[in-house]
Amino acid sequence: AAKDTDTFVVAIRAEPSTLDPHNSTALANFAVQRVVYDNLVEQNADGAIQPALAERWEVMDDLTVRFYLRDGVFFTNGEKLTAEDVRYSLERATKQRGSASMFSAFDGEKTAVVDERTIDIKMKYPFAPIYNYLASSRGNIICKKAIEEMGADKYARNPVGTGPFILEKWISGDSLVLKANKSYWGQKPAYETLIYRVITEHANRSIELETGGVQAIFDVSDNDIPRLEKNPKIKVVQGPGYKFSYITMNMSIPPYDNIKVREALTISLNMPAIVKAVYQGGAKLADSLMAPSVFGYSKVGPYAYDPERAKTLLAEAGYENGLKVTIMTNEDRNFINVAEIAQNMWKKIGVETDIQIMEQATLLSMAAEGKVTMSITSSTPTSGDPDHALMPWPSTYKSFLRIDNPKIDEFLTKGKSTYDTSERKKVYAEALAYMWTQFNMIPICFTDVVYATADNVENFECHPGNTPNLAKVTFTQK
Amino acid sequence: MKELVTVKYLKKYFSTPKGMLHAVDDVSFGIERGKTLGVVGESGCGKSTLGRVLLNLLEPTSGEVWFEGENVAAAKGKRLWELHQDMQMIFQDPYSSLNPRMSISETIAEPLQIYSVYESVRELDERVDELMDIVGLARRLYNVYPHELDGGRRQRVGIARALALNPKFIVCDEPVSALDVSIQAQIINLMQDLQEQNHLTYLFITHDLSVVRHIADDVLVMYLGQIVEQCAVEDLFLNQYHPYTKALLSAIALPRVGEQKKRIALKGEIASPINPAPGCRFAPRCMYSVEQCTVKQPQLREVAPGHFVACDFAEEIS
Amino acid sequence: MHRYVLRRVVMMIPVLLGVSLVIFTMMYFTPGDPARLILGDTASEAEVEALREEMGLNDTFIVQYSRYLKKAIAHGDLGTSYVTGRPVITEIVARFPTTMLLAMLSVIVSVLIGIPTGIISATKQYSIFDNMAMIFALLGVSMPNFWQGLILIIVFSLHLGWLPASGFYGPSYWILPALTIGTGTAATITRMTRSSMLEVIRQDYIRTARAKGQSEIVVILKHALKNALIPIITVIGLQFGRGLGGAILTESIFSIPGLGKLMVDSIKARNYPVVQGGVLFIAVMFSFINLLVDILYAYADPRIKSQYRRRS
Amino acid sequence: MNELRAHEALPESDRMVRRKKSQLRETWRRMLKNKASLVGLTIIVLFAFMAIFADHIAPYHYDEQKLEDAFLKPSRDHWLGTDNFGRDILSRIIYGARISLQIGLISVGIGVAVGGSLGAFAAYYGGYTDNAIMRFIDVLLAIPNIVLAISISAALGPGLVNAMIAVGIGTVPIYARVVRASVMTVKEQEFVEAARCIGAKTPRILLRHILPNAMAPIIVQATLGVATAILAAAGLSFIGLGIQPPTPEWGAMLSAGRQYIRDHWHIVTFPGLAIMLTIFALNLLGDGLRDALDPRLKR
Amino acid sequence: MNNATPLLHVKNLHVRYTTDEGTVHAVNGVDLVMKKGETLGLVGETGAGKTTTALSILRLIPDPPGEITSGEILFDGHDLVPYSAMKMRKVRGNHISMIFQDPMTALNPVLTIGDQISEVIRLHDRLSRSEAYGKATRMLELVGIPADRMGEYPHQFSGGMKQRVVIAIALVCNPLLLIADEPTTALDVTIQAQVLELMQNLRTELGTSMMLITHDLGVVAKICDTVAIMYAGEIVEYGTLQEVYNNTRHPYTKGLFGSIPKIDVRERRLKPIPGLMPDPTHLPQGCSFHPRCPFCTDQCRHKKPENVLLYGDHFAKCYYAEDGLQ
Ligand SMILES: Nc1ncnc2c1ncn2[C@@H]1O[C@H](COP(=O)(O)OP(=O)(O)OP(=O)(O)O)[C@@H](O)[C@H]1O
Ligand SMILES: Nc1ncnc2c1ncn2[C@@H]1O[C@H](COP(=O)(O)OP(=O)(O)OP(=O)(O)O)[C@@H](O)[C@H]1O
Ligand SMILES: [Mg+2]
Ligand SMILES: [Mg+2]
Repeated sequence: AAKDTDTFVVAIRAEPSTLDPHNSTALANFAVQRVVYDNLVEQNADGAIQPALAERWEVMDDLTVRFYLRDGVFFTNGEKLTAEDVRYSLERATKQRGSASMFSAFDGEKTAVVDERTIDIKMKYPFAPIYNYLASSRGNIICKKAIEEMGADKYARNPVGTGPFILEKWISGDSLVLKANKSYWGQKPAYETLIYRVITEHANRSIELETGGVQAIFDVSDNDIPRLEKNPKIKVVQGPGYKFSYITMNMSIPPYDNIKVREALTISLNMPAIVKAVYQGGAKLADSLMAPSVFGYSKVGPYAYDPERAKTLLAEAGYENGLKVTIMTNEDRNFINVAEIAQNMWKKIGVETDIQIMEQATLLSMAAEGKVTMSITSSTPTSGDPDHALMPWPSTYKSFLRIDNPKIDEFLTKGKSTYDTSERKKVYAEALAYMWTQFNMIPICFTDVVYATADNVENFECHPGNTPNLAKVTFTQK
Repeated sequence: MKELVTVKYLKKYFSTPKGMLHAVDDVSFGIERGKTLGVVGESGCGKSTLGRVLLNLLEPTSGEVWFEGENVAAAKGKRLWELHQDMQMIFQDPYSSLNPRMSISETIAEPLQIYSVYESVRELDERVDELMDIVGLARRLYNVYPHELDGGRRQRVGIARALALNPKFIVCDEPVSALDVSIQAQIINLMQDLQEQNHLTYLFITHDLSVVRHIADDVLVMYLGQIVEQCAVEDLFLNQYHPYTKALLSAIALPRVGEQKKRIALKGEIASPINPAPGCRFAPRCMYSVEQCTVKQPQLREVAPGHFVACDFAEEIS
Repeated sequence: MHRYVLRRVVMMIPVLLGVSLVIFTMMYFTPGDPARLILGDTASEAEVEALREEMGLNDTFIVQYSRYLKKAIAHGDLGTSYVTGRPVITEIVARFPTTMLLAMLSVIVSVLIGIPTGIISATKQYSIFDNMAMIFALLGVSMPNFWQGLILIIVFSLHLGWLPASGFYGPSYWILPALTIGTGTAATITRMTRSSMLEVIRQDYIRTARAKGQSEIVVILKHALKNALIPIITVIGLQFGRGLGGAILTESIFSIPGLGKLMVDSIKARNYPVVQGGVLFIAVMFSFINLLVDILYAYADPRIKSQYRRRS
Repeated sequence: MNELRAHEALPESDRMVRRKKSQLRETWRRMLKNKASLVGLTIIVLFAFMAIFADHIAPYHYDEQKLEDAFLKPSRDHWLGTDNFGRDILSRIIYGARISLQIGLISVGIGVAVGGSLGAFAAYYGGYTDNAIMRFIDVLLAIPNIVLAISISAALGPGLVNAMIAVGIGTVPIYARVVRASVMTVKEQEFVEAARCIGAKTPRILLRHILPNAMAPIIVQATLGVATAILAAAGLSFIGLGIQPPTPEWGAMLSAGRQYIRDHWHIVTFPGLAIMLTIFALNLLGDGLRDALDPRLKR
Repeated sequence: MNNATPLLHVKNLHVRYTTDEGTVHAVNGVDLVMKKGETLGLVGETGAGKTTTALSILRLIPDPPGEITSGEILFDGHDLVPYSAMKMRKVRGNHISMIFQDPMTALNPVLTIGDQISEVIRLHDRLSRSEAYGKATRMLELVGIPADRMGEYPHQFSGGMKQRVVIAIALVCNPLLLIADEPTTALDVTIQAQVLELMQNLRTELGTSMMLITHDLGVVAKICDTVAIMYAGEIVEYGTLQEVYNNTRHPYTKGLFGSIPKIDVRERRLKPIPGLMPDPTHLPQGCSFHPRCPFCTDQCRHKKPENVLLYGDHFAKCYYAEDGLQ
């Protein structure tokens, strides 16, 4: 790893599985995709939508938005970007398995090219989150010609985008090497080579940064933050993220169908203490059901810690002699820690907890079968849209939560279809306030995104979705 | 005279990766009640195999072993189990033939337990004591384990175990070869005494001709799985017909000054019993061998009354 | 000898079939649905079902297994990774050289440490050196690998700054992981060498060599070592074979893109084709190493060599 | 009638004092002479004692959390400090002995029972049985241990018992081979034939004659195997499988604490030391046993 | 070299092994004299200390546990006991060589026969590799094995042939003294005879003196000039073959003869020595044979008898040796 300012080495947590934006669901993929592809629009660090490949756009009707493309944009294989590429990308997004469910509101068939630089994007129903979704990783614009020539499997490792970097080398399991795109339409990167190294272990990422092996790391471990902050050679870049962690309860089975039990379980946890013990300053106590960085956030909590009342509630619900619950979680260390403390706190109100740790694969399958009674999980709405963030709430969601509340469904449908931003904000504020009273989940925290860089790294964007645009990074000369 | 054991055309082949191993190849003989038949031969000539096949510890490839009117070779399961009460074995190696995890008394009592000879523990104990007395084991050794004993005492344990069921016939597979001379003599004496007292019949395997001479009535000389000479023991020392027997006898060093015999030198060493060549098995080492010997297998024939030899030139040679 | 090698290679076939069957069965009965994992918790049952159908996961065990075998035997095709969509073979081949290198390095480290230490310990039985060496050997065996790896990183990378903490790009990167795996193995080899040497130097032919007037060093190195080597080769072979599939924890601690990590990740991701392909691949390697060990035996021990000659 | 008498006319002790001096005791005596194995034994006994009387000797309960007391350095109140939840590490190690030793013992038990009987059958019956069993063992052997353990524990689901099964099955090939080799040598010995000659049938021969004599290498292997099993279970915990919280298994403690290794060394160091010490002791014990059980070292 | 000095003179040699089970007094004051060109038979039962004596002469006692505690071993007038390891190496294989009991294990299984014979030549004669090889080949032929088998390994040889190779190794440097420790016990009768004959021939040819260790009185009668009978680490009777065999004085020696079944006369019973050899960790007081001795008296129980000189060089360690014990 070269130390000169021509090369920027960052350590990420996991290896991207693919760089085909429509077949990718892993956060790791998005980080690389961010610098390889562009979208029609993009979201700045505050979550505001800004022009990107589209210079401007206008809402034609409830189901149509017209986008005008920037001129003189070329793919890295030399092809010129056309409206057909955009149409192809979006239509493909509605079909491929990694993006279909997210793009289900888009009408790929009807979306039509107006001319070479104009496209009408169609929706199946009024869909307000459209811009956020287009700005998300699944909205990456790919080169139609390239993918048709290569085939999807090859394309996945040889992506052709319009972004500031071009993938040059991919060493399986180890790293991805990217070169600056000399003919990038926007602001060109200040350095030549960008290397993403895969370092799975938290501790190793920070060691690697401290020893100068890399110049920036993603996903700084909570307990490393204080130490890195003290290190004069290192800058910690911390800010609000999209990630929201919570304890789920399966509403379709007793005793969780009883709101008293749910409330008892919720208020018997001293959540501030838990968050402090587990996340050590890397997260903020959840005071709502989605992160503040998500559009439409409003503070509705937190719940007051009240074990006495919890006991009463349990007794009222008929569990005065105690209750046995099973909480299942994946191997995420933080989740396990939360579970262990919760177990301890629940014991004090007479709730015996059995903690079962299983792999994500098993957990998801069991959840789909409705066999998971309680779990700890998180959601990271990378689009920053409330519709995305509240995905587990509607009755169509059949996994961990299994809420079946028509009122919530109604709120969510309304929120989705309200184009007017301030109107929409209001809908969600109302919805969150109602949902908060239902005790359908026990919110834990909003995890910050924490990056750390060498002290000469500037303009490292603190992106809430963990996909900073590294093309903007510059270096101070020493 | 009635024979207690009659062996007819007994064969035992082992199949090995290199071919059929003729360990015992067409052997017939008889042992009279109360007598001892000595079997001598070099290492690997099939002596132990013969002993095992006789007791059907190894299933013979073919042939018959008649014991008191019953073919042991054909006996199976329960019947064979019953027969073993009358036919026992003493093993060559006093170290590996005793289970190191069983005390002396347990070892001796085991056959009695297996055949449920006694109903009460007391009777069993008494019999074990009696057996230990008979073979000359001090009673303080009752709970001792084999590794604490020397070879001679271990062999006594083996003998006591063989005697426990009051057998009529005992195969003694080189019971004294592993012992020092002074101990060897003690054991030989013991075995002779036991034979007299209990009218035992022995098949006594050894490679030591002096021991055969001392203990046996009749003798079989084996070479590569076959009998080459068979006669009364006195006869053998007076008059040998087979060149192998002659060589064997001449190889003995007498513990006496200036009385050494002229040794008959044998070429080479005992050959492999795997897929043996046709003709006389001894021919490659025999100083008298002629072409006929390598082609035709000599049959055992009576060259003098009660004296059988498997050599076509027996008379000429002697 | 050639025929023997050929026969051994042919003998691998049933073992490999067995391996594939065992691992296929195990994967089949492992809970967790790869389709569900790919699509996440927000996907609907219908979407998941469609994907399952597409991946062929809805077929019966027999159908799936025979399809797998047919493809593998007829086209040498072990399927494509669910995660990356690349052929399993490509995935494995990309990782294998690293793993092989790591295994080799750690065996070299352990042999360089283990054999000399073992020899000296044996010849100086009960001396201070022997006692120390045995204590170190025991510590080497007792130390959990991953723990040792972390400590090495902290000491050598962080505090001393001598060696890089992760990656596998060149000799300076190799040292710590090779040491981590190597010390445990070195301990085993030391102990094996010692006991094997102790056994050999009690033999008559060592006494014969001494009775010839041979010096002690030559007696040990020429007469004893070659005889003692046979069980040591077994241990080395076993360790090497294990290194191919088992250095998983070390690989993840040092962020080494090896086969072991791929295996674990694939099991977790229910990436069946990669798990099966990987295990088969490791089994083949393992069998080849066993074969190699047996051939080495023949070189170390003429008795075995002539056995082969006879058998073939 | 017999010559031995002259020499043995020693005072014949009475039968009433039948001393039962077995090989077991002989082995024991030799073990005690070996200082190293004595050290090993002492440590193991100590840990076993901890395991059994954990409730009485542990200063705190293993799950007693005091979040405000997290990450305390070793002190008078907490001899080995506290972990990230403010739990007393010493207490967790003491309770952990229970789990870790249990894992070690039971998974070895599984390995010995399954592998041992496979090996014994293979060796005793030989021929096709042997071939079939040993090819199966080859198959198991060719699958990397950890892959086997991971997939088994994934298949069976989480939990202490399943972790033990997963680790145990991984060791089956080793025991099968050791037992087979051992039974093969023993069954060639003459006393087995002698037993058949005095009418003993197969079960008796196997149980009374072959197995007791084939035990030595198995015992040694098992002692060392307990160590390996503890390590393997710790490895499983390390990748997130295995024991369920808040069970204080040492490997799980190590794995949970490893992110704090730089700032709070005591959280990982002590469980690590506990594992190391146990394995160290088991190895000493195993080596000692091997020497004590080796007949060649007698006389 | 003075003709009057004996080739080997062992004086009052004591060797013990220190083991967990106690101290094994393996050799307790052995005195032995061997003249040049003579063949001495060292006879005794298992555990009598024969091998230990032989190994002490070559200073090859495994140390630990073994240790020469006192005594002198004068070889050609020089005491070997204080020799340095270096000096001793020059003696071994060159002046004194040894053949071990079991030919099956005495050869290194991984080296060729040729290598093993030439090794000793190259150690003691200044010869080139090929010269040494040539000499080794001639030696191999001398013991009756064709030269083309030089490149083979021990396992390709039968027991008798291996023992011949061992003899070849021992004799190839023309040693003054050959110690043969039960060289034929492990062999078959007919092979035994072959090997013994070969040794005897070579010995006379090369003029080597030989110490033949055995427990077979027949073998001794066949090839030895003098005999030493060993019991519990002591030489209890020593003398010419004639004297010891025909004028046996020690009760143990008598017992040995009585134990051997006679081949020419058939006796009804053997007359073995009663009892067993004493435990070498707890030797009895007085004469170590007294517990088994039919002539034992009080004197025997308490005080060790000294050597009694009988006719010529014939000694016996028995109070009643002169009386003839009738
Ligand atoms: N179970 C077996 N399988 C294969 N070959 C065997 C078996 N038992 C014996 N043999 C072979 O049969 C031949 C005869 O063996 P046996 O043990 O009967 O000889 P022996 O005369 O008793 O020899 P020794 O004097 O050495 O005891 C030998 O070549 C031996 O290798
Ligand atoms: N390395 C050793 N350690 C301990 N004791 C030993 C050792 N070698 C020999 N002894 C003991 O020393 C005594 C004499 O042994 P030695 O080998 O000299 O007897 P031997 O006369 O050669 O017997 P054999 O006829 O069995 O070869 C025996 O009691 C023996 O157990
Ligand atoms: Mg035999
Ligand atoms: Mg000896």
